[in-house]
Amino acid sequence: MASVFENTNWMLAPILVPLAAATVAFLLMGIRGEARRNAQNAVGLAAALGVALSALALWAMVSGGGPVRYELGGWEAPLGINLYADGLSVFMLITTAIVGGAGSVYALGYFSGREGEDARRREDLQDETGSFWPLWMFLWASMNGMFLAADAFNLYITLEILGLSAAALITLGGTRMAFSAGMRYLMVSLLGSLAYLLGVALLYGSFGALDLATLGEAASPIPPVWAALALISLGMALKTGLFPLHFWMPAAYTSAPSAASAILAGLVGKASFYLLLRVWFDVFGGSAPPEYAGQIPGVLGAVAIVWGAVMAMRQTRIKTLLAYSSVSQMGYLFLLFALVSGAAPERSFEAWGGGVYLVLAHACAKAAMFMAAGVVIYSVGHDEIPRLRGIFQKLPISVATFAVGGITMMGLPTSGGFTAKYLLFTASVGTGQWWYGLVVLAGSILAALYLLRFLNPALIQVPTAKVYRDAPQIMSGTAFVLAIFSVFLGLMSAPLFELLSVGAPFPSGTMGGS
Amino acid sequence: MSFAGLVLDGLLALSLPVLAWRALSARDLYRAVILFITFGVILALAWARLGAPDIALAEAAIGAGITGALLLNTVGGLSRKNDKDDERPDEPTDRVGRPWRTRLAVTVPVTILAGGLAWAVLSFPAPVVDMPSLVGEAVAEGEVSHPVTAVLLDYRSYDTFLEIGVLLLAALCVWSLGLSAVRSTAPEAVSGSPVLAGFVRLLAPAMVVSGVYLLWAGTSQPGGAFQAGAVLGALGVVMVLTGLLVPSLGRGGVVRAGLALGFAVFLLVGVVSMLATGGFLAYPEGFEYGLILAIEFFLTFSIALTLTALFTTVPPREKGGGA
Amino acid sequence: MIPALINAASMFFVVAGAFFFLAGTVGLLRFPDVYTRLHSLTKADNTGLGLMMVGLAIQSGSILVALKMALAWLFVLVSGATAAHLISTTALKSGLRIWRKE
Amino acid sequence: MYLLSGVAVFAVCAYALVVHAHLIRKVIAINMMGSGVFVLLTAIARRGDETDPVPHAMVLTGIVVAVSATAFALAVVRKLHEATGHAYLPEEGEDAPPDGGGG
Repeated sequence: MASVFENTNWMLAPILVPLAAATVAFLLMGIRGEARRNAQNAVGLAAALGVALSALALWAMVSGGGPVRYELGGWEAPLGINLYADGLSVFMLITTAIVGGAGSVYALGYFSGREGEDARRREDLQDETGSFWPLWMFLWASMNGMFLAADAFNLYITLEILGLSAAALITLGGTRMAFSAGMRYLMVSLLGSLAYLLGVALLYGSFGALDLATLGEAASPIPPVWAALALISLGMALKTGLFPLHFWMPAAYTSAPSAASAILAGLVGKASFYLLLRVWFDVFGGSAPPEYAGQIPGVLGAVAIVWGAVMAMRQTRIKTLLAYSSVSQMGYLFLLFALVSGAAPERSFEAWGGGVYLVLAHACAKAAMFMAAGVVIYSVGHDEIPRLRGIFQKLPISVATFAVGGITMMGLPTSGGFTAKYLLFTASVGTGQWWYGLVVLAGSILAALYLLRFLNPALIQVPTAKVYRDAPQIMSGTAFVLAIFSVFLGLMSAPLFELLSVGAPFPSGTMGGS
Repeated sequence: MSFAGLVLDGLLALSLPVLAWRALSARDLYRAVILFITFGVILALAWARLGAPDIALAEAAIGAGITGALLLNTVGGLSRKNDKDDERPDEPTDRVGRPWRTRLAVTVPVTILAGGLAWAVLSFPAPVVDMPSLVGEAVAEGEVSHPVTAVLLDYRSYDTFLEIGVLLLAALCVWSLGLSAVRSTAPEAVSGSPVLAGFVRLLAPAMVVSGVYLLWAGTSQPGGAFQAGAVLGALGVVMVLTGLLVPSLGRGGVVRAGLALGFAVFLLVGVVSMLATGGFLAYPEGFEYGLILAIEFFLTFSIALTLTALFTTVPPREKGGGA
Repeated sequence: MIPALINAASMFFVVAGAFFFLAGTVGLLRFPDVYTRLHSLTKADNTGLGLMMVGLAIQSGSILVALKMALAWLFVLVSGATAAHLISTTALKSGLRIWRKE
Repeated sequence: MYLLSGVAVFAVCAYALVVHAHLIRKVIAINMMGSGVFVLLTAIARRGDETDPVPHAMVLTGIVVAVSATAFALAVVRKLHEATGHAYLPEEGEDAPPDGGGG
């Protein structure tokens, strides 16, 4: 058994399996009706299973033998393209496997229910549901491809696949707002990728290579490298939605079909964040970013935490509330740039690990909450908070999903959010930057306040909201399981941090197994 | 020669940003698109000067040709709906003239950006990796003698594989918006003209011949699947415009399979080579040339079909978007 | 002797071609309406192109290259004629008046 | 020389991308911004004694990616135009900072 997992060809599976599934699902779009849906569902689930399996195989491989490199086409870097997997890559693969797997299961119920709903819209919905699977498979392949890529230009192509498929998933919403949100996201995404590509061109002009490891060795603090780092950071901050570049986010997450919203809010922004981590710490870790550079994303992140939370409090729809909550939570991720550039190297792994752990925790919790919001919209027909008083009586599981997911947003103990925010807090105190610690705490309190804005009316005794049809059990069930998972993530941190320490840019010290 | 060359290069290099500026500040959308196409043609010239005939070919056919046609088609589609109210296609005039504060707020960062970039590109160090000689050595040992084709389909074939994925994805994205009958927005005089039809009948075989030639020659000189696919795709677009080709680009299984064919073949070759040699897209010894040519053949077909399909598939106009 | 002759001939043709191009461009800029502009663009420029190609073909010294150039010129002629026809037809249909001396 | 030309095209189009509201102009601007990067890459390929084919391959790939993105963007523009009657994005007050795309 062990020898099967030692085959490095496993590295291609998380990319090729969804790509093959996308092709098959695309061909299946030609069939109409029930047969098409069943066949596409089967293909999608098989792919989800394949991705999960290969992520596990890579986990075993990486924790057994350290980081793995794969030469595509048999050509050595820098001439050829390499794939590279270390703890961080596999961690991200596991994140997409969990959230993407749950999203796929949720989509089964979501689309099967919607196709039956309205004869008038049936034709449109056929296109919508038929396109969902191939688009989602392309998106999944592109994220996995990013996590495994070791080549700067290859990353550009995966970024473009990511942007196109995500934009198309938003426009699947089919409303006026979905078209403008999709268009805005497409523009943002193209601009972000172009900034990235220009950065890559500058790096190629300086060093004549595209392989990330080669670039990392060659990098030195010269003007083109600074410009490249600035462009790449700007492009990725735009795609991740860092304040004040988050303007596309609320409309995009709100107007996509709920199955897609969960995936977009849970995963897509994290992919560009991953790229930022790679570039800052692995490629230029030794050379380029001066100490104070990390303060720029750090401060913007801190502003985002507060501003996003305040905006979330002012929303009257569940999905927009969740979207602004994402603006706030993404802000936490950017704190780590300020915290690792501090003078205390033993704190760096804490800060870095805390930020990365929040990626997984937030992905699970936020995806679960968007799924629950999808159940509410499905059952009630809208998600306007004032008209959802007492909805707990009708949809207890979904409201519970909300409350449980909220535990991670607030960072209460045993949740993954607690582990992550605790690490960020100790790192900020440990590096003498206590003000970041204050923002971490303030963000948690604000999160409690904006979540109560929905939970408070939802829990009152006298129901006023009317449910006009029942959502498939599988939808609310998947959301609830995912939310519960996020709450117990804090208890599972030991093996995950051990994984993260493989090939990490900072010494893990005692953190490796704590 | 070298002085004249320098003047020519200088003029080309200068005219590119000027044309870009003119295109983007043109009052009229049609004029903007025409200037965009001009920009593409000048760009193709610049690339020919920079010793990049492969790119010049692709730019002329795809960048200026097909992108230009797509833009014109869209502008035509937008203006036709509005011709009752306004001659110009849907220009939000009230928002083109922004207040000077906004302009300043944009100008300052862009100036900093431009200055920083200029400084950066002028201070490139000597490269650490000598990529040209790395490629040169590999090409000398391999069976494909044109370096660009060798890079695209051998050393960096994984990129090309994903790129064909992008094309397939684009078709999928456009289709996901909903479909309508194939319709050209070209004026009646164009679509119904017997002179044009005769011209295209004359043109078609010549373009097919040059497409096949580009494909076949690509292994040893400039050309290859992209250029061939672009030429054939452009032919497809012209034929659709003139009404000579009315592909039933509905949900037809054949077209669908054709679009996916290039990507699927590429994937299949990759997986089979993985089983045979243990590496994805690592072509087995001796099969290199044959496999690359086979992949290129299918890629050409799918690229041409996709480009035509991207042009002909227009979202439905009659029914609302379901808002 | 012969190379000098070839050079002189090719120079003559290229310069003559350039003259027609210049004339065509002046016409494009100075003529009053679409129809007359088309006239200068297609006739003068195609003649100029043809002359230039003759000059370059002499210079190239290869029958194959000369044939390719001739083919390219033929295509330009045919497409120029088609485009001019389309533009003028469209202009006529959309009601653009033909310019007359007042 | 072409290095600077590419940079200039990129900067000019970045400016236009932000200032113009009409989506077709934005699409054109993004396309030409891409061309600016491609010019830069080709100029980089030309620096040594030999021409470097790797940037050429990158640009070819980039051109195909650009036309794919353009086709989809234009299709969304038409869809948006059909749904709203105009082809520009609604301004969302504070949600649309004027220099949102300053680079």
